[in-house]
Parts: sequence; C-alpha cells; structure tokens
Amino acid sequence: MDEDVEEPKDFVKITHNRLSADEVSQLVTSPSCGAVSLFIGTTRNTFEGKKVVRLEYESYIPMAEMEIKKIFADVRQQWLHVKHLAVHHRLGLVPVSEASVVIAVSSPHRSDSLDAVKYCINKLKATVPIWKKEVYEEESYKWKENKECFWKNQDEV
Amino acid sequence: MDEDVEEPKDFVKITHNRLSADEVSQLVTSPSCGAVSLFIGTTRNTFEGKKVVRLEYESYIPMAEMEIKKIFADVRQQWLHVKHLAVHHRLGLVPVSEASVVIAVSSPHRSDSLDAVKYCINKLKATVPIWKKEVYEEESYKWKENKECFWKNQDEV
Amino acid sequence: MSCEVLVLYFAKSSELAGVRSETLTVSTEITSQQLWDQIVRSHPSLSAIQDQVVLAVRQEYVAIGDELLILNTGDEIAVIPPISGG
Amino acid sequence: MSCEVLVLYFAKSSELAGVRSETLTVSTEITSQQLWDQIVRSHPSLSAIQDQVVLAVRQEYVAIGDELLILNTGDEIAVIPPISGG
Repeated sequence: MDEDVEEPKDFVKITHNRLSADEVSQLVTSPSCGAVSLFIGTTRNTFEGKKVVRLEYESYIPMAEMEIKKIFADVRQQWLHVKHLAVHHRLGLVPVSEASVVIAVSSPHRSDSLDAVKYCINKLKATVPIWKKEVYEEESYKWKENKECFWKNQDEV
Repeated sequence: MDEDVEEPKDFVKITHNRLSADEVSQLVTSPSCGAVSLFIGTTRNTFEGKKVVRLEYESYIPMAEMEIKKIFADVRQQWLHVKHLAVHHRLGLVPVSEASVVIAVSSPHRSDSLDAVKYCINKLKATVPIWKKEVYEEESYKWKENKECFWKNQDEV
Repeated sequence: MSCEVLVLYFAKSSELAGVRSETLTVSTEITSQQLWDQIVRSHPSLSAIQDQVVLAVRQEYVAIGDELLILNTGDEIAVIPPISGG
Repeated sequence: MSCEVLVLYFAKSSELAGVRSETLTVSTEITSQQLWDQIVRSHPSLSAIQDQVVLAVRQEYVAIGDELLILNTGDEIAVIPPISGG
C-alpha cells in the first residue's frame, strides 16, 4: 500500500462505556506510520486530601464533538504529517483508576504524534464542554474546573 | 489509599510475544495518578520507496534491560512526580503495523508523563542495544541505524 | 420581534436553575449580556456563577458582553459553567 | 597475563563474523583499540564496520580508543553495531 493513498481519518466518540487504549490505538494505526502516541486521563483517588469515591462526567455532546473536531483541524494545520486522530471521552460514572479520556495520534515519525497528543489534551481541557463532578467520601461533591478552561483566564473570550 | 504509600515501580520486558497497549498502560495505572502517556512504535510498510515485507528485531537482552533501567533512573531524576514506568520491546519477526515497542509513564499531572515518555523513546533509540533488520520485497534487507544512536553522532563516546 | 429559543443548562448551572432545558421567549436582536440577564431573571440563583460562565449560541461559544446576537426560533442556547473534561 | 573472554556479535557484526559468540584469549590489560584490533584479526571482514561500532565490556559501552581495560576470564565483551531499536 502506498503511503499517500490512505486518507487521514478523525475519530470522535463520547460514550458511557468503558474506554480501551488498545481500541483507540488500533483506530489510528496505519501501515505508513511508525508512531502512535496516546494520552490516557484516569480518575484520581484524592483531591486536596479528600478521598474521592467516584466521578461523574456530563457533556454538551454535539458541541463537544464539534469542539474536538476543531482541535483536530488545528492539529492538521500545525502538524502536516499527522495521519489519524482519535478522542474517546467517557461520560457518567467513572470508577477511580479507570480512563475518562483516551487520545491517540499516529504519524510516520514520532515527534509529530508526541507533540500533537500533548496539544490535543491541553486544548481539550480548555475548550470542550465536558464537566466532571467529584464525589467525596463524606458525600459532599464539587464540580471541577480545568485551569485551562479558556474563559477562566481572560477578561474577554 | 494515600498517594504517598504506593512505591514507584519500573517494568521492563523484552519479549518475542505480541505487545498490548492495554497491558502496558494497566501496569503503570495508579489511583494517585491522573495521567498515563504511552508511545507505541509500529513497523512501517515502506522505506525509501521500497516495500517492507517484514521486520526482525534482535537484542543484547541483559544489557538492553540495564540500559532501559538507566533511562528510568534518568527520568526519575528529571521528573520527580513520575510514578510508574514501563517499557515492553518485542523481538523476532514483527509484521507491518504491529507494535515493536510500547512505553508507558504515569504521573499525577499530565505534563510529567507526556514529557517523560518522549524522553524515554528518544533515549531508547540512542542507547539501548536492539537492532532492526528490514526485509524488502525483493528479499534484500538492511540493518537499520537510528540517527539517535549515540556513537554515530560524535567522535568519541 | 421575538422568538422562542431552547436554553440548555449543564453541571452547576443546571443544579442552580433546577432544570436541564427549557424554552425561553427572547428578542431576535439581543446582546449576549441582555440574554444572560434575562436567563438570570428566570433563575435568580444563577447570579452566583455569573462571573464564571459563558454562553453557547448554536453550539458556538459567546462571551457575555456587548456582542449582538441575531436569534431565530429553535436556536439552541447553552449556559456553560467552567469545564472540567479530560 | 592473559585471560579468556566471551565475545558476542550482534546484527551486522554477527553476519560479518559468521558467529554469534566465541571465546577469545586476550591480555588482561589491553586498550579497547587493541582489543578491537585483535577481534578484527580473527574476523577480517569486520574491518568493514570499524568506524561504526562500539564495544560493550561487562555490559557497559566502551568506545574503541585509548581506554585501558582490565579484563578477567569470563568477562563478556560485545561488538555493537549501530542500534535501531524502538
């Protein structure tokens, strides 16, 4: 297979099901690519000393999908050799240590996919309308706020 | 579980078996960590226009394991918050598109694991005694040489 | 002229408003600040987060301010508190 | 004084030498250049890659040059052509 004939593909899934690193990495694997970089966000067991018993994610799904596609468009402008891109984000209850997000990027050479996956997770945290509610042991809870959330860092959007 | 009680762990495996991104990511997943970054090196189907039909890896295994452990020691000096580290490298025949190496790093916050996984793959290509033989369609072949191989880039080691 | 838009609430804004979505009658030409003010009049508890939200109009972010919006019946407006995906 | 070391060949060096490992009798005090020269005398075809190899002595890299090695019987020496893992 010639390396130019395979079209770049974008994969976005926002799902209540468990995520699989193998599944997402296989989506982006390409015979013309020597590198797949993944980022897996997992839920942590503590926040400021409080024990987290569970996390719940919700999303404005159609807009979240659009915002992820905008990130993909940015990536393709900055890294011309990136081949396939995939983001799977989980919603609903996510037990501690399980993945809330898996991002995968393939490219012929590794530096593109390594840099692009970092860009994707940073941008996702700033612009994609998804919310995490951390529920603590004493059954208090808190809606989390990414420090990257873009309208928390400037006076005007 | 308190986040300080879990000891950092290092995992090195050099194997003739197929690699699994899920397996390697699960090795490093920790309830105290919000981030797992993976790099997957996959075999490509072409080199300078020649069709690659298969790849074979061989290694000086005990020294390769030691060199990987040296990389882990470097990582732990540079990124104090990195939790677990894993490198699985495959040997023998690796079909096109399958993984030859999987590297995974966990950390409480993502930038450490993202930067450390990049460091690991760059350093692995420069210092770990593993060799790849690419076999081309016409049954010629070539022993590959990483441009990062450390004694190719300087007069003295 | 006025129109009926669908307003969606998420996360903390949905808890404060006590609804996840509702239909609101608003003018077809309105600044995003006026739109937000009208939303807060319907749900005064939302004033607690007014420095922390943006709106989305037809699934595009719009800061609360002087920007003039042209709305049509059926348009989707969302109240977006600080995000925490990833 | 001399000793018997185990010499390992990998990848292209093993193809050129025609062996994967062998025992060589060498002096216990020897520079890495002298050690390499003796290896090439046993396998002249290895001279083809002499600008591209390093040695490993007891699994530690050693450049071919003036470094003096103290060897003992049973020590493991490896001929390491350019690597290509990853």
